[in-house]
Amino acid sequence: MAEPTYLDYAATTPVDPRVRDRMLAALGRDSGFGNPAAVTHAFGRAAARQVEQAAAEVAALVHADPAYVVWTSGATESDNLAVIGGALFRRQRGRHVVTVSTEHKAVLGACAELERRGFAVTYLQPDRDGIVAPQAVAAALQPDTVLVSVMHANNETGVIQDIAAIGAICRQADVLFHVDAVQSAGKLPLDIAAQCIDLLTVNAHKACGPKGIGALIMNPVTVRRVEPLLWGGGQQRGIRAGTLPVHQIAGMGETFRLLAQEMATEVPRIRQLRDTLWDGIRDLPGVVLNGHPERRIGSILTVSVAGVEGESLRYAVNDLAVTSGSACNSASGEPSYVLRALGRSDAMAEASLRLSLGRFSSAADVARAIASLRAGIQRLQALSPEAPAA
Amino acid sequence: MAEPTYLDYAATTPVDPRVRDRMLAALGRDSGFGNPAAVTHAFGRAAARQVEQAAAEVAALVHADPAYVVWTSGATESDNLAVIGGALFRRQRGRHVVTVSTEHKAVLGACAELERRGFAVTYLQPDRDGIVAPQAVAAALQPDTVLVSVMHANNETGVIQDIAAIGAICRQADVLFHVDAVQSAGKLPLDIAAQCIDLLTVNAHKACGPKGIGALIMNPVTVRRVEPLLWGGGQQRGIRAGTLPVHQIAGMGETFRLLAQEMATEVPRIRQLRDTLWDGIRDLPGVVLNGHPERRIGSILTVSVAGVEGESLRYAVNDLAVTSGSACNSASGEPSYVLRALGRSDAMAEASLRLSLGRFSSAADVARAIASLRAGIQRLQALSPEAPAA
Amino acid sequence: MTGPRYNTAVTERFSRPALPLPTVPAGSRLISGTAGSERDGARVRFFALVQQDRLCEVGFRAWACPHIIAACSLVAERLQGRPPADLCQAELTGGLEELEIPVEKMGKILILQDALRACREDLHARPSGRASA
Amino acid sequence: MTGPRYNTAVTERFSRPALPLPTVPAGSRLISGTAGSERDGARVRFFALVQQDRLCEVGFRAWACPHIIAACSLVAERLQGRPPADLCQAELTGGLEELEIPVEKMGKILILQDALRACREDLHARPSGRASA
Ligand SMILES: Cc1ncc(COP(=O)(O)O)c(C=O)c1O
Ligand SMILES: Cc1ncc(COP(=O)(O)O)c(C=O)c1O
Repeated sequence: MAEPTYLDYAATTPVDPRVRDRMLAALGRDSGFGNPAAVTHAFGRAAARQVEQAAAEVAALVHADPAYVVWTSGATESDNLAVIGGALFRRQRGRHVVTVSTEHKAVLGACAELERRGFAVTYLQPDRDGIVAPQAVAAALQPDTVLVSVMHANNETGVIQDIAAIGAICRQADVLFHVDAVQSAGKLPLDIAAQCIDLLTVNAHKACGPKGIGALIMNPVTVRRVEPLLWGGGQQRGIRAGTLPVHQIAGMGETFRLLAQEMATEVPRIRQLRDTLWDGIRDLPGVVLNGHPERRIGSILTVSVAGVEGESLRYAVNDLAVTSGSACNSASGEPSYVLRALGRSDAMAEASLRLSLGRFSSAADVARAIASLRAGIQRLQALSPEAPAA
Repeated sequence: MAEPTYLDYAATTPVDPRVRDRMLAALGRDSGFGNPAAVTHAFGRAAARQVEQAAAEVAALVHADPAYVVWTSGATESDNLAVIGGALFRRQRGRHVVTVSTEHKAVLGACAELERRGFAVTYLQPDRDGIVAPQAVAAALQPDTVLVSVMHANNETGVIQDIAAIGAICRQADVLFHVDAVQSAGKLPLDIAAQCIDLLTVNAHKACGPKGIGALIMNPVTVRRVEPLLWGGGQQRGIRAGTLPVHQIAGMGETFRLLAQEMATEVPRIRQLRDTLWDGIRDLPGVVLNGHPERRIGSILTVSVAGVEGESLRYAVNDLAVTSGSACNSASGEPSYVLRALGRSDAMAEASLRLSLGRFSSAADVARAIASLRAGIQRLQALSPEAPAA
Repeated sequence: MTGPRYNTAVTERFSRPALPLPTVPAGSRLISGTAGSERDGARVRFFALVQQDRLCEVGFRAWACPHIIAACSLVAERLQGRPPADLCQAELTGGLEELEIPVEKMGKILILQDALRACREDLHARPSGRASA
Repeated sequence: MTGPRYNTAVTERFSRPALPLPTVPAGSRLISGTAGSERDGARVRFFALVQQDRLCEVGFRAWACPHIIAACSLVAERLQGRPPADLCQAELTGGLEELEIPVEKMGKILILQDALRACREDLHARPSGRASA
């Protein structure tokens, strides 16, 4: 079989060659390989400079202060550090946290850990389009609320929350506001000051950068510290111990530099491809879109197909590399809790495909995808016991 | 100034070109870049296979079961996961932990966190050579002890603890035994079954692999789970969430494969270089060795110099890239707590140099180091107010 | 860590398009039987043209995973030319080893059996005429 | 994140080898004064050959960081040829801007002043003869 067409950019992405080259510079035997903590010699200082440059590049995309970029092993760690570390840091003020039932498991898992540690958590339900009304957040705030965590764009549906409005509500109430912007970084405008974001989660591997590197970006006007999750050698002002992985950090810097540089052209190009894809299949009976019809990022298209069983649907289009639900869920084999929260039945959640595009997606990819989806869905629908022909 | 001679392998190492090449295979746009959790398509499965291969290679070096290699972001995380996660997992049995005052800050920091969470910690003091008697560990065990954490080889002095003896004592008492083997992996024999190790910390970047990747290896006969530190998408049986960084893992696999392959020749070669280095400076008055004269790994030589001020000592030999104390401490600027625990004065701890060698160290490096150390130390000693000439 | 894989027998049968409903010549009958539901994880319908007490042109419809679809296809093929009484023979739905159906899915084979039984009942319930869904 | 850096003035002075003790000709005196300790973070000793009420051949010994060593060197050089009374002039240990000593180390300059004062006292304490440590 030929290599499948890759339409799983929301799960992970190939590393851009320019990112790879910058990583290589920090991997060799020349001076770039040092330990940034070893400030007493040139190797360490050269490494520290690479880290500083990357912090500036990452901070620039979201209009943050490079000194408040905390490097982590990825968005899972950033989410945990923000939610657990942020809430614990303010535990003297209260023990209540607000989030949404369609957040990423990293946020939900961190919230569950907070519950085990004596916090109360309110899980807001989005509407059928996946949207959380800012007023719903306002209504959930209590005098002892210390943190609100709402993602920018959902990883399964691409649905966009009104971060700025929620941020303003949190700022007003002096509650820490954490935003998981993994899926939106480089795809939607982000400005931590203007959007009243206190803690921002980003990573590299959803944007053609390396896996295993992310950051928690703090807004120093409101929060300069969270309770650490990892203790050790005092790196990163004690907030996150561990030797800094310079090549990974350099790669993330380049990733964000490229995002900033190419956003204006790439975002509409990819949206156009995504819309072509949708136009190519939307007429098929039983095919429905998941999430708000407009308020979605331009790289994700998630559909459910009525009358078709999920496993067969996936297999019928296995010339496409896509995810049913989120990749993080495919290990569990359970129907997506995100689509369930949008009111889809188990069967419709199972018979869903997330088609996600990115930098190396082409019109040819989209054409192949349309052909495969049409053929597969039509064949399976003809096989349905409910098929009109039978 | 020419590039300094790199003698800081115990802080971090250049990545071996063979490791880099294996990482590159997982970074490109061909099939290696997938998300190993995306098992529904070929990209994900190819990535999962790379991870499996690396687990086998890492496990092989320490005679462990590849299924119980938990990937982490490095040894700091592994140490935290072992100490905090291991102790919390057994908290029903008791809340006492035993460790040693000369452990790495990642272990000591994790122990301090346990103390804040209601545990009691016994910090054993090593003798002046840096050795902890196994009987001292036995004596410290209490009925409610749940975990003992003792490192294999110390990162500042290279001093080797009798892991097998301590392991036997812990096994006998049914207490979890965690070993930080960051500095010894590939340098000393490790066998988790024979040495009665339950939890083993390793990483890649101290052994010519990439920074930002490590593992906590479990002995499934005694422990199949620890309490997670990071929550999320259920990866790694829920013990450690987060997308697996395939290129990093592949790099660590290759790193450990090379360690196993080259240990028999590399360890004696490096020890020989280290001994030549010591022979080249030991006759200088005031130069003393830190740590046990024999029970040290062959790659580290830590000396203190009487009558010479630390900052000037470092500057006098700044054509050598070395660490005073551990790199992790150099951010703090405080004299090494490890050398203090061995009975050195603040001034002697400050006037210490850790010279550490590795795969790309050569006889020429050692010759340069001897010349620089002799010249620098002699000049500064002549400048001493106590100098005999004055 | 590896998702559902299918052997070539499954792959090949899964890929076949649905057999169209046969036209019913004089002296023949189209019978059918359905079982299962989405909640059961599979819904299956068999149909067959009965001619001179033989099952000819046996077909199926299924909302099911590839393994169960392949099993339907195999069973339909085996029934071809057999007497309708065989619709209730367990051996039909036994002997599916060639499909390597994972154990956790074997329970769904009961749905196939139920659909076949319903087919048989259809023959007895209505002595002639077009099958009901 | 960047460790102690030294400018070229410091680097150059730090690298000079220790000046040997001068031989003492008839009619001359060698005076010296020491101050500070390891606990203070610096220990400094100045010495000078006094000839015809002039300081000639001023030298020092120091257990100290490169900045303080460079400061000793600069001060010793400035004292060359001056009257011994100048040993206690504050301007000597002022005007060290060219060395760019970090503020947190400026306290150690007091140790230099103490050593110079001790030197002066050595001159008055023992009207003639060899200096004491
Ligand atoms: C919205 C969101 N948050 C967090 C994560 C976790 O990111 P990482 O894979 O870097 O741990 C992901 C991806 O899996 C995601 O899509
Ligand atoms: C003994 C020991 N343990 C743990 C660590 C921490 O390792 P990492 O840099 O992978 O977090 C180090 C190195 O800094 C070490 O030498």
